Amino acid sequence: MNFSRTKSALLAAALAGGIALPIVPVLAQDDTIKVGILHSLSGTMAISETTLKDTMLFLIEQQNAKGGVLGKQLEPVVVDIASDWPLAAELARQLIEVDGVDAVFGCWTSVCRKSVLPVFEELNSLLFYPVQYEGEESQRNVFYTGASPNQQAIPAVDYLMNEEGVERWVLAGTDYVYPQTTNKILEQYLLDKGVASDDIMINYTPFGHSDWQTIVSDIKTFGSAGKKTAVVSTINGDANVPFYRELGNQGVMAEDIPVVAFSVGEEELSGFDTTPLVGHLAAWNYFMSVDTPENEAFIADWQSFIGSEDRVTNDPMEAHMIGFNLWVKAVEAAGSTDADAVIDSIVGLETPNLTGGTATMLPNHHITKPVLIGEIQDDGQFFVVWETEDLVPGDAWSDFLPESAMLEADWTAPINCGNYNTETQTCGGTAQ
Amino acid sequence: MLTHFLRLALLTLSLLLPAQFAQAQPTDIPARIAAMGEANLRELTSIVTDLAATGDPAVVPVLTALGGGNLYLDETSGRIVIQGRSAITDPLTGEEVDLGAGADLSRIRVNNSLRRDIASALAGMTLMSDNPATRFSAAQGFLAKPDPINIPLLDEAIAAETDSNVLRLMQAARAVTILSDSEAGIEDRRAAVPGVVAGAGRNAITILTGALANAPDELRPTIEAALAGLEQSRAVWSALQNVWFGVSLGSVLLLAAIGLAITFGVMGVINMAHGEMVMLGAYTTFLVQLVIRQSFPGLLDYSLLIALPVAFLVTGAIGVGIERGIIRWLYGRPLETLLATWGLSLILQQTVRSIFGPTNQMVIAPTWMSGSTDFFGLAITYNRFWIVIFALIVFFMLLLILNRTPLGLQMRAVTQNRRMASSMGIRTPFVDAMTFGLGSGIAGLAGVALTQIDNISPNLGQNYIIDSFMVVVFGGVGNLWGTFVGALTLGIANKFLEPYAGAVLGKILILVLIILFIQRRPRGLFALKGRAVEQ
Amino acid sequence: MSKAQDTMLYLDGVSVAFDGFKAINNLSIIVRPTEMLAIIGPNGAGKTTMMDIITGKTRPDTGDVMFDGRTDLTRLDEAAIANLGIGRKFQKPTVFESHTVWDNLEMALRKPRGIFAALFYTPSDDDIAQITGILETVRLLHRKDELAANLSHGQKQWLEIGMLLAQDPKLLLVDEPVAGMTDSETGETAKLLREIAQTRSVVVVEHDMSFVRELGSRVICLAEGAVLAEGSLDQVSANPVVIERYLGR
Amino acid sequence: MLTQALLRALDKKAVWVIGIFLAVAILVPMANLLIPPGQFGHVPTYMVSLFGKYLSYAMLALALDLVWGYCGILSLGHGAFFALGGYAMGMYLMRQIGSRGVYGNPVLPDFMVFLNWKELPWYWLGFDNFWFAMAMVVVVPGLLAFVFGFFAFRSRVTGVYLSIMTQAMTFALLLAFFRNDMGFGGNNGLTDFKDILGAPVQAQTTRVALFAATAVALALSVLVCSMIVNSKLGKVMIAVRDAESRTRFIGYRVEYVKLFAFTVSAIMAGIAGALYVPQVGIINPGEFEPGNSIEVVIWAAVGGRGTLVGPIIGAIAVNLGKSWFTTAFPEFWLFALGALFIFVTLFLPKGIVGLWQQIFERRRKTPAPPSPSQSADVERGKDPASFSNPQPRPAE
Repeated sequence: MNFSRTKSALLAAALAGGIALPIVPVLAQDDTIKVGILHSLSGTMAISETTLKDTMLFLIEQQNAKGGVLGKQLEPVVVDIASDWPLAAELARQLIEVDGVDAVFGCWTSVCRKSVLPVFEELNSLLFYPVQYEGEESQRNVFYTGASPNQQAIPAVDYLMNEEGVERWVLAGTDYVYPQTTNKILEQYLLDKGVASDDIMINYTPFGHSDWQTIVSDIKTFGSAGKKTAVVSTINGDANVPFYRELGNQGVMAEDIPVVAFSVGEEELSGFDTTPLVGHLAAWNYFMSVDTPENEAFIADWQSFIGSEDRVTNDPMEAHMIGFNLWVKAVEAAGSTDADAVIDSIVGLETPNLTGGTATMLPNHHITKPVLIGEIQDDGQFFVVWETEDLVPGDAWSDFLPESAMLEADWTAPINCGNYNTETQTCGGTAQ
Repeated sequence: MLTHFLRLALLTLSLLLPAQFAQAQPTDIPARIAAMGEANLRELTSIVTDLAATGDPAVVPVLTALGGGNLYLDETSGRIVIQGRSAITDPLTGEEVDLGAGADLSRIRVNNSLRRDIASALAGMTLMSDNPATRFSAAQGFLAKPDPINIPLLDEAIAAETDSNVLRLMQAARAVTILSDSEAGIEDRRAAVPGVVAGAGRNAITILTGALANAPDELRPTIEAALAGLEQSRAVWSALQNVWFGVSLGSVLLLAAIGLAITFGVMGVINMAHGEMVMLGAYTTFLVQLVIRQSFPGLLDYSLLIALPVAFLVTGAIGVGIERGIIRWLYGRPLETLLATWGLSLILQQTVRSIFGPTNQMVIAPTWMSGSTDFFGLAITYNRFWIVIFALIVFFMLLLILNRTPLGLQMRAVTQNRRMASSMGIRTPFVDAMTFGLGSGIAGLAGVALTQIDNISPNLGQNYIIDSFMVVVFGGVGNLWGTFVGALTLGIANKFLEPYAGAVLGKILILVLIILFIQRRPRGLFALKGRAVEQ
Repeated sequence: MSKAQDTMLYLDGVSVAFDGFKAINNLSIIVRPTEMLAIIGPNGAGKTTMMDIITGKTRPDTGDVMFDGRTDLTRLDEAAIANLGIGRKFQKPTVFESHTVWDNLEMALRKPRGIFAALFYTPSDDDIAQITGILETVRLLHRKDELAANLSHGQKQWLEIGMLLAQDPKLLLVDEPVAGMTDSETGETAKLLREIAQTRSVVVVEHDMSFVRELGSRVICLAEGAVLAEGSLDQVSANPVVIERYLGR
Repeated sequence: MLTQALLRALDKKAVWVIGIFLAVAILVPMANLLIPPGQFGHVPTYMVSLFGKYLSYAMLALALDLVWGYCGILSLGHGAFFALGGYAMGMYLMRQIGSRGVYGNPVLPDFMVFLNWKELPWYWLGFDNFWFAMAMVVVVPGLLAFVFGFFAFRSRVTGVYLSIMTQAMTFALLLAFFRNDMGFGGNNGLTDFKDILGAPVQAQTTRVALFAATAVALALSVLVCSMIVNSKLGKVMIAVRDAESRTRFIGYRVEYVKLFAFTVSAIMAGIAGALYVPQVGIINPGEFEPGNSIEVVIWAAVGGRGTLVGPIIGAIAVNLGKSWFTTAFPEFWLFALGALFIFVTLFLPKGIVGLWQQIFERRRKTPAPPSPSQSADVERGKDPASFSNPQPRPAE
């Protein structure tokens, strides 16, 4: 026993040492530009993120076909963060330090972004984050190509108010930071619009909540107060299928109580039969059904790349496309992949989006987007029933939260600050 | 005949907005329909109002098709056609049309508000239809958009109505109309209130509260009284509703757990891959339906029934494979079966993920499982209803197998005293394999049912594994009745906690309660007694 | 209570039933200090269950179980009863197989059983002497550093008896001590038990009649959870009912 | 008394393991700080924190092995103790951010600010003090384990039942910490730490220091464990594992023995968690995932349960593999992990260490730890002492 202890102890040391040596960081070779892809390919988030990994591979392949960047080919480095956020931080560090990537495209959840954020800050690299999120953040090394609340939630609520004449609101969401913040913003916004506070019902459910009977019947009861009622849903991916099923089965028709969702896109709808859902709404900055030549081409190329006619496209994919193109432009402009150079050159650059407009990188590292409201069709697609006349600039700090109303983000000289207080004219927060 | 004209006249009046369409002539119906092709939503709305205004029954099919999203424009020929189940027909004549090759159909899309207009427009025209279902929906249309002008129309319809359900709804519609008509006499309006309460069902409260808002003071007490009554009965029913929710949640838990009650409860294998068996069952259903949808669309409604045996066999076979391949080496090491099966579950998940992709798959709900029925104020959704029934069937079948069949006898023999059983000439390895196969097969059946309420994704199983274990442990390992009672208890408790504590806290409370309960009764609700358990 | 006076073990009207089956049925037994009592009886007579009741593993439904004239055993759990000074040897030898013979005894040795007492325990010379002594008595000194798992069946029996001695109990309950022993070993065991009975009370459950005879103690024959006959072995084995129900013709 | 116990712990060759980790605690930092990058032998900071993480995992696995390998309690909830320790540390680090948060609120963490919390909830008070926080790192997991264990062991919840209950415990905590209203940052957890004891968390020196601290802590836990398992109490623990009720019959209070082991182990897990958080820079409810706790069991099983070095080897090996696979074959690493679990349980019941013994010590007659099937007999209720036990036992 004892002897074995010694031996195995030595073994342990040998093991540790032996493995430690070979893993010495290799500096990026000069012949390729490495691009990190940081998405969950397993675990709970794989359902949404795997497609984004493929999208990046697709975009990189296209770019290489066009001759790469700065005359060099792009080399994707894929890692699986397995829906495990500390692992995400570890892998981000590994991508930058060991694999020497010049930019990383990745993350879906806020927690993923939050966990890798310090790494990018410390190692001064670039992260392009493609998903709509709660805002309240602007970081020098991160580019937010998804929608911030003012590019999705607010316009959607406006639509319901004006077009559908909604007076009574159910804010239903999964209990995590994006719905919490979005609902806080919406609640404030509605109150400002003169909605009585007892005409607002807020409800949170756990991740992957599958038994919606009680909540749906509560919604029906809430909706039976004689006022036009609508549900604003920030329910996260997996929980949506059972939610909509229950809606359909309990006979909540879009004509009576429309549901507008911020996290339900073509990808999620491909999961089930949408016939009972026809007429329910979603707010995005892109729909697969948008009828523009750019979009047509994008879909065609994507489907041929992935080798399936029935694979859909969705908003985060467009966000990745925009982010990628902006990065390429910025690198070309800066003539180098150096993070600081790119950060300086990328602000103000423009690239066409897939809905016929142009996406501009703003000083707060968010982009301009159109806002589209679509109604679910029985073929799992959306029919655009409303869209903003012009592009909406992404706002990092919501004007409807007391603490962040006076905050601005501007990463250009002279301010160069992610949380610039417009009242005290100082960088760094409100409570000074 | 006269009444018919009268009705048309009234209708035309009723739908005269905006006024410039007053002179709508039947003749330009085709033109208007043709115009739909290129119309945007606003134009479309006016065209619909317009067509409705003609009051010509001929436009009914067009509007119906438009509302149902079956109205198409053939880009090449510029014709508007109706895409029926079997054939493409002309919207007006209803004859089949052959667009020939090169036809390029694009749907004419509508939005919610337009759908509402169409519904109300159609209501007027289909109130006299021969099909009770159509009349029913028509009456609903009136219920939704009460308008005094329609009262004579309603009266006539009521006089002619034979179907009691439809009649009740029509009377409700009439009552609502009177109630909401400010010109009508107070007495009539007061008299109308009971009609609303009687006929409008769950909507009554909505309607009355609406009416209350702009009711004259002398009317208020009546309405308020009626409302109070409704609220009261609703309180009672909501309790019952909770019980029903609880039962249906419980039956889902039961389905998920009952397979485990075999593999874990009876065999003592801590089967962490149980959830994946459920998941595989769901995917089998998906595949079965895929085949059916492509090859025998006629059977689509029965695809679930067909999937049941298939899923049972597939997962059962996999179960036998697992038992032969892994479990049998681990008998007597229950805690190690946990580790092995956990690894197995990872592999199964990843396998499914790499075959079908990580995204959800679609299983269409058969018509007999979609929608809900109003069982005295209890909203009972069909899918839940059938799942409850199904859970009960599975449970009692299982009881039967275990208690009435030779296999069941042998299973109990082996689990109670392996050595004795084998010395009595029972082929224990065979029985083990069969038992595990049975457990897995039942998990597969659960998977089939779950396709109707949950995602079909590689993670499906994980959402149920912990709950399943809780149910089995709470009910008492090795006792099917324990699992049964346990599942229903947890389901109902959960549903009664949810309204007060909220979904998340409710679940937490349940878990804590289980933990405490196990302290009191370390062997669960129905603990096995005697020495048999010790082997 | 008075009846319990100056008895080592006192069972009165004890009954226990498992799911209706009466394993012990109104059983009354008395064991006096430094007395040896042999209990015989057919399988299922309730011998082992009786021991379970005494050692606190099974709670009787009715009846008194008094130890040393004053302590009510039905209120205590196994550990407490063991610490009172009741040692039990099991039907099938139960030693800690992954421990050495020595460690088995060291654990059994009568010492404070508390957590920290055990954590900081270091054997004193006195303890070592005591253990060595016991090892000699049970003839295992030469194998003291081997895993108990590697002992023969008979040796395990003796090791367990040794553990009993180490516990230094007032009352020993010995269940089939000579099962699977050679005749000579059996003889040794009988001798050993008789020695022990000089200073302590011993209750032996055994089927082996020759062994019981060697013990030469008072004998009780149990059947269906009740006393069938009592007295010297000859008296008991002469009892027609016993012959009928147990010994057979 | 204590000294004797210490000596007993040390004279067993555990001293080697301890020595190695103390050496690592000194050498690796030197290799990182003194040897310039690029030169042979330089250990990049990245590797340092990576291995720091592994060592804290190793400590967790060791803690689990103390209860599982030695006392036969298969806890599937040790991730919870780890996470609680981590949260205690995380709360301290959050308070250290002070007014450097995005809103510059001197007291409230950012997530509270934008969720419109007005003042700090009471259970956050005091965490600005390092020593208080460290006390909580020990107290919170310890207390939870003590209370949970006290009831569970007293009412003799054993085997599978206990394992499932521990799962329920960690699952309930998972759901609880996901709730934003709990005030622990919900799904996002606690992150964006600035500095610890005044030193910036990201700085190379801090990372190296944290690594050293973890290595030392691990060495100490090995010392403590070896002290316990080599004492008479350790022998009693093994006795409990192999023949629980027999141990009762020689007068030991099994429930207290278990409770002691469980609590000590939970405290170790908590400390491991506290060391883990500053090195990975985030703590979120994901750590409570029942799956994580099961993985810890796997580490111990892979390395070899019932030994002190086994779980350490297992934890490091499995996590190295994980890091490597997730980069090398992202699609397939789950297959590998799953296959590993099955392989180990089927073919390496005694883990790597057991294999080691089989290979190198077949000839030497060294007492080997009991084969699982032996102890399994006990799990199966064949523990002879319980033959006539009318109390129903789980149908294991």
